Amino acid sequence: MVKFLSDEWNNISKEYILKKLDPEKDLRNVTTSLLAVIEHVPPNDSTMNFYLELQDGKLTNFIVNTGDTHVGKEAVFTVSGNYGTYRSILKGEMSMAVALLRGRLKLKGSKMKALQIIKPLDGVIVSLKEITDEFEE
Amino acid sequence: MNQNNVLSSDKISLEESVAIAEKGTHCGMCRIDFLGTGLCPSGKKYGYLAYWPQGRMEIVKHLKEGKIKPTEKLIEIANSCTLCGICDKQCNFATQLRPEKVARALKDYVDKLDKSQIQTVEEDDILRGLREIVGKDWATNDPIIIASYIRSIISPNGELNFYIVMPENTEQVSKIIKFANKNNLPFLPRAGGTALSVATPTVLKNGICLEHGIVIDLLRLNKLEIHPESSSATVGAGIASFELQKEAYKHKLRANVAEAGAHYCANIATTGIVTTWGNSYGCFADNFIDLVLVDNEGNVKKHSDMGISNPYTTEHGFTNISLSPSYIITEATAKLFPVFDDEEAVLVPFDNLKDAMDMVIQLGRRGVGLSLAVLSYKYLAEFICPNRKIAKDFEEICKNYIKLRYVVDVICDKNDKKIVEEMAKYSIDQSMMRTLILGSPKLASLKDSEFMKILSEEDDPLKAIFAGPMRKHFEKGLDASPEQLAKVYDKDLQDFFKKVYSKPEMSNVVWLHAFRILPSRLMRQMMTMGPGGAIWAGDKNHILKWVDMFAEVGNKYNLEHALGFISPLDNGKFIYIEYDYFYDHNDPDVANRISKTLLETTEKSLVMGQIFTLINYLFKGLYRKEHVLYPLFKGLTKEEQELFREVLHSVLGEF
Amino acid sequence: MSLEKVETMQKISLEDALEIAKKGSHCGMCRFDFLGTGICPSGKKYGFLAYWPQGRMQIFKMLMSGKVKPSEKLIEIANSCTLCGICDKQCNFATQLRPEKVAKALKDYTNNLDKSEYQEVIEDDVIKGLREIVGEKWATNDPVIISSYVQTIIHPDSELNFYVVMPENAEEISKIIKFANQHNIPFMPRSGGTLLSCATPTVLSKAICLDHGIIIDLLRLKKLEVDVKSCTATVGAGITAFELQKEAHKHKLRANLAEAGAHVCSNIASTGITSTWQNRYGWAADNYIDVTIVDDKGTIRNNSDMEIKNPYTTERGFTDITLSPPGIITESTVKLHHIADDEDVILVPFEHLKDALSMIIKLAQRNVGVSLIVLSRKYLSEFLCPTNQIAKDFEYICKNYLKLNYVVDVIGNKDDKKIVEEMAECTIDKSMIKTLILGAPKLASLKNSEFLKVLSEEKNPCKAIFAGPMRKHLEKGLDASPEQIAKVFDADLQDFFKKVYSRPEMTDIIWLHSFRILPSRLMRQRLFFAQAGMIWSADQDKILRLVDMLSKVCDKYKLEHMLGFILPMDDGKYVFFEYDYYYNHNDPDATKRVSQALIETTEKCLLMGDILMVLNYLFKGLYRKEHVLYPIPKGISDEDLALFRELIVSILGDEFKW
Amino acid sequence: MVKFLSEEWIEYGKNYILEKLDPEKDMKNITTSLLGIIEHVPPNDIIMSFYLELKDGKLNDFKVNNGDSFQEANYVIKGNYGIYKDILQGKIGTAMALLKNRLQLKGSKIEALKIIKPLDGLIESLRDITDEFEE
Repeated sequence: MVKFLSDEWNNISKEYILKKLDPEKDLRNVTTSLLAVIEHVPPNDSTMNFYLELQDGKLTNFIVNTGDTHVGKEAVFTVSGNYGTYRSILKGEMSMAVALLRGRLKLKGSKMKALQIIKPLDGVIVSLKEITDEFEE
Repeated sequence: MNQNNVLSSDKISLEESVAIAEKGTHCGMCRIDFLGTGLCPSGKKYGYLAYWPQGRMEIVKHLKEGKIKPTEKLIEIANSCTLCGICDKQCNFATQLRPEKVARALKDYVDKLDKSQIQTVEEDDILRGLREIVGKDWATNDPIIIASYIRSIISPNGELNFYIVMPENTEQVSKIIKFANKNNLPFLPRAGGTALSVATPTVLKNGICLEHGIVIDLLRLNKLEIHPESSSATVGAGIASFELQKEAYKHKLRANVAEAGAHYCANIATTGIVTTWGNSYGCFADNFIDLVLVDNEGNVKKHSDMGISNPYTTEHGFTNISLSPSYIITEATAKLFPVFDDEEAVLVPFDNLKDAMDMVIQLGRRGVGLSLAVLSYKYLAEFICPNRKIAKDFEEICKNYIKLRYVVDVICDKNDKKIVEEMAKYSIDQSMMRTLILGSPKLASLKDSEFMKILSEEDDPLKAIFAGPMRKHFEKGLDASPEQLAKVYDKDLQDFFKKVYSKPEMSNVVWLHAFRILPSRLMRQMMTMGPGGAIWAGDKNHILKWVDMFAEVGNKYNLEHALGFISPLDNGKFIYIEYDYFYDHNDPDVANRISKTLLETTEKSLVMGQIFTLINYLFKGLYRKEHVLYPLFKGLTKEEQELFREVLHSVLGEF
Repeated sequence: MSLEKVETMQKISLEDALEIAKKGSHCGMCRFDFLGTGICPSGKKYGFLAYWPQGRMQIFKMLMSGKVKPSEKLIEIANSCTLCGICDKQCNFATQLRPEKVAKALKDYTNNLDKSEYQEVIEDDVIKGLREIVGEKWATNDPVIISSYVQTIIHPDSELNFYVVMPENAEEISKIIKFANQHNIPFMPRSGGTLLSCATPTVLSKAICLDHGIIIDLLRLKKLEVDVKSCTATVGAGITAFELQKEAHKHKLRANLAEAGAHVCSNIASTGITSTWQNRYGWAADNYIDVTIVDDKGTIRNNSDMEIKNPYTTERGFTDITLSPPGIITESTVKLHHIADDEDVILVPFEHLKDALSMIIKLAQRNVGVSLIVLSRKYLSEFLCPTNQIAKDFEYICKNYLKLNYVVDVIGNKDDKKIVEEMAECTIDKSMIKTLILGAPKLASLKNSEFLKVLSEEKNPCKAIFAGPMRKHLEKGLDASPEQIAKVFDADLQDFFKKVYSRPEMTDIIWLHSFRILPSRLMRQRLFFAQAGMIWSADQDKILRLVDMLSKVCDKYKLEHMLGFILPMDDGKYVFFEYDYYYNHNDPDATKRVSQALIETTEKCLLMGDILMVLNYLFKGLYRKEHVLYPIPKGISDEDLALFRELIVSILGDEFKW
Repeated sequence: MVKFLSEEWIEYGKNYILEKLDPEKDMKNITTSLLGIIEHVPPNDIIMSFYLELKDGKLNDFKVNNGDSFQEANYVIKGNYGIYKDILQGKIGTAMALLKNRLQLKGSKIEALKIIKPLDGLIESLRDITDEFEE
């Protein structure tokens, strides 16, 4: 169990998703990419992001970064919200969909598209949930 | 028909043709098929203004004055005219001119030319670039073609260093603009061109004409789809009001449109469409569901896009003046409104403005009627009468004999008609209007008759003829018929006009309000400048003062002038007023006085307050009326007045 | 008066008080002065919901269920009640409850507590920060105060880890939001709270309530200025519909408003203001000239600003669901409308919806009338009748004797009235409505009378009774008077209600349409959930099919249900419909069934097409109606339906299965 | 005579204003700053800008920048090279360019227009010294 956005977190989640999520069953062979921007990250109120790329349901890229852009890659869609929101999502207090519909997460890109892969993404979130237990307070 | 050919084949010199051409007012009625004659075949085929009757008239003027030299295109332009006579019919209805004679003279002139006199036109890099975007046929730098755009986007004085391009769709417009910016060339879209032609003789000329660069003629964007289920229409920038209305009517729907020749999209951009239907159909952004436009950077945007910056608001205050649009509307999704089976027209005559205004504002506030307006007897006469002479006599009769100064003009369903009739002592119904339209020549001829003298001695002459005992005699006396009316036209056109006036719609006031083919008559052989704007309707004396002000200034510069029309807006919270000055656009002195009048009335209006003047109106049409008309305008302070003058002077030069 | 005092001084058992409290429907009618009684002095002074009758009832429930422990504030809350009796009068008019008894019980309960039972509340950094922004008094983390917000923004099951803050202006709100983001704390504004209280018992609860964090109670934004010249009013977020209407009417102007207790600004944001006036006065962005909004970054902007992102458009399509407003509207400049001197009202009774519908749409297209609506007999009864029982009997009579199932309800000027009269076979005029309001109890009592049996044999009972020979008898028989109707209220309140019903406006149907104090009666002592939407009106059979479908689904889930109303909008191009399910919000099984009906009907509507469901227009009231209503929604495909279900599951959680 | 936006141009401009323009009469003692952004500068289609600052009618600062990092100013006008050229060649007035949307304005139009006149004076002076443009 590791700390959200730490290097271990990044590595372990990668392995976890590759191991535990079946590209077809869980991830429906989707090809997409998501840039998640995390604002107001304690303690220094910094901004971070992670970039996540799926090809035919296989995880091809998953990187944690600082700042609000991911160098090089254009994500199919971008969600941004504050650290607290991501915490609630990873703690399972709120689903990603609700966060979107309530404006806690802001979406760049088509809502339609985003919601179409919400299910597979939930899968990813769940696995992240499994391995994340520590947050900045 | 053959008589027609005989006449039109009478030779006339270039000089004579110029005399006709100079009376042309660029009303653009020769570019829409409003009489069922079909369209000018060459214009339809070649597109550029030069190939339309209006364009040929402009060209001969500049050939004559030597501003332009013949080119190969000139030969094509002259020969493309088939002498079919359509333009004579259309132009006669509106302005009683014979453009075909001009075309004929141009043919003769071209035939006499020898090759050596014909200059060749080089294709430069800019033109090459434009042609890559729209194709070879649809971009040109030919001076003759360029000259045809003078007075309707190009100022008469100044060189002709322009390019004309006719894009086919939004993407091409976008490419053209990006290309223009990259090459640091200014550009300006042209649609119907009437707004431009009205301003050109005046001081506004430099303000609104394109000084050099690329004229983007939008005529080819002629997409037109009606969506009955959502009662809306998709309208391209090349579609004229008349064409949209015609299509809408096929589905028992009506669009809120400007004069027949005005292009719908351009009209949204310029004034948000000012009509007598505005109180119930809306104004500014009310008119459309969505717009597609290209901005000055060449970006394509829709009003329904979420990413763009607020497209519905504009800066507030009198300094917010725009003399050209910061965008080109290439396509609009227009709202359409139901046409009811029981629609009728009812006109209530008045001898003073105050009472007429009271009534129209009350109707506006109570939401009675679809089309609401106060018309001056001047408008009524010009609209109804087939030519100026008859209109003048008709006016005099209204003024001196029957004391008809204003009419409250209402189009509505049966229920609303009852309401109006109960409010009015008496009214003019649709059949009487038909009688007046077809009988106007006869009526005019009664100018000095006994009948009129007797009538004028009645204490209420209007009542006597419209609702009283004399109505029968009156109707009989006028013997209103297409035959009678046709007599006022040139011999060779009488058969045609007999047929035209036999069509029910030509004497159907409701149809005429919807299709608006009559306003072009205001400009017959002369120009009209109609300042005005929207004024808060809460203070009637304030409104009357405003109208008086226009009259005083008009007298000061001894101009022919009259109130045009008054229509309520925004549930009667505002009314729109157009006040008209009439003048000969070929006379620089009067044009100069018009300019002064325009500036003076605008300044006085701004000082009075609660007025949103025409100058502020310009190019605000795609915003929410709530952001344009509110908060109400306060009167200018001394300091602001100074500022206003400074601005205008640095824009328009000293006055 | 003396009688009244005695009544209220009598002790009341905690159990009895709890019974009353449970029936509270959070209608918020106790927070503004709609009967001329003045308003609850403690609520007015302390602001927080806890100090209003509604809040005390909620707190009492929470204390009894042990969900919250007493705190110092509880004493202040209990003692701040002066037992003036205003709440009993207001609540009786709306829902026939006696909140004062609960307040009394709360006093007794607190006085019997011993100091040791009070929990201590510590001021943490967050509350410190908030107090720096709004001042000591206007931010709290006291659990008792927080508990008063349960069911109107807090889900009953969630812990009470909240803060409540009452800012005074947009600047403070901006600071609060920036502060919240800084500390990663979620926040949500609260105005009238009725919308939330309707959704809370249902499946939507978790999605729409605030899970934890800062409740921004907007009650203190009280700006209210009418500008007669431009026919507009500047309205702060704390102003209720009733308060604005009252101010507007002083100038012979009218605002387009929701129910009396709804706050104007939040109502614009949530549903764009649905009213019987909307065909004439407009919907969504039509309602306002400008609004001031604080966005979720804490930035303050106006819709008239040029440099902001397009504030008038939204995504379309069935997936575009929004469960929170695009920002907090702190102030709006709304349009007001002239009131004609000759305004009158006219009701046209119908047996069949089909006929009522075609009439209302025709009127709307031709712009006849200012207020247009088809009311079901259910609504008519609930509105007119002082108590639930009388309403039930009244409805029974409409249904079984009068064949009066729907009325086309029109307000317009005298010209409009003539037009309607010419279209209608028989009509109910203003004086007859007054008779029905004051005579409702008597009429109800005739339920099984000979008179009605005879009447029901008439070919057209409505005509006979409202326009025909029997009208006189009816008017005489009902002996409609303030005295009569006052009799149905508790003995100690009868004098008061006699005075109330003697006031002309209380029986003036036009006034009642403008001020909308009656809809609160729909919620008396139980809740209802309204399935609602807008349907393209050109295909009237489809509208009938829709209503049919809605009722079938409700039967399937054994719910009490009835069409509420249908009203035209957008020049009659659309009609807005509300279909209501009535249920006991304290019964979990019933709420479950309501939830299922809600989802099932939503799905069926999406499949039908031409319908914009409440789920899809919620929180879109700020946009131009042209961008919300058009293009007209098409029926969705089966893949789309699957997607929609996934979406619903991820919103509502897995406990919701098909 | 010099080239638009060149070093010399700035120098000439400065001197001209200091010598020829009276802070009170011509510049109305105004205190303001103006950023002019010039797009599509030939030959390489680059962006340039000039920043001009007046204090009590006296020229305080006047400089030219390359690229799109801009200085804060009371108001900002933006347009392509061609329109600036037209203005400096006297083909079109500054106010006209604004009203025709050839120059886009950021900031209050009122404020901008208030100093149009003195600004014209400045343009006038620059006009006399500028004769060379990129083509």
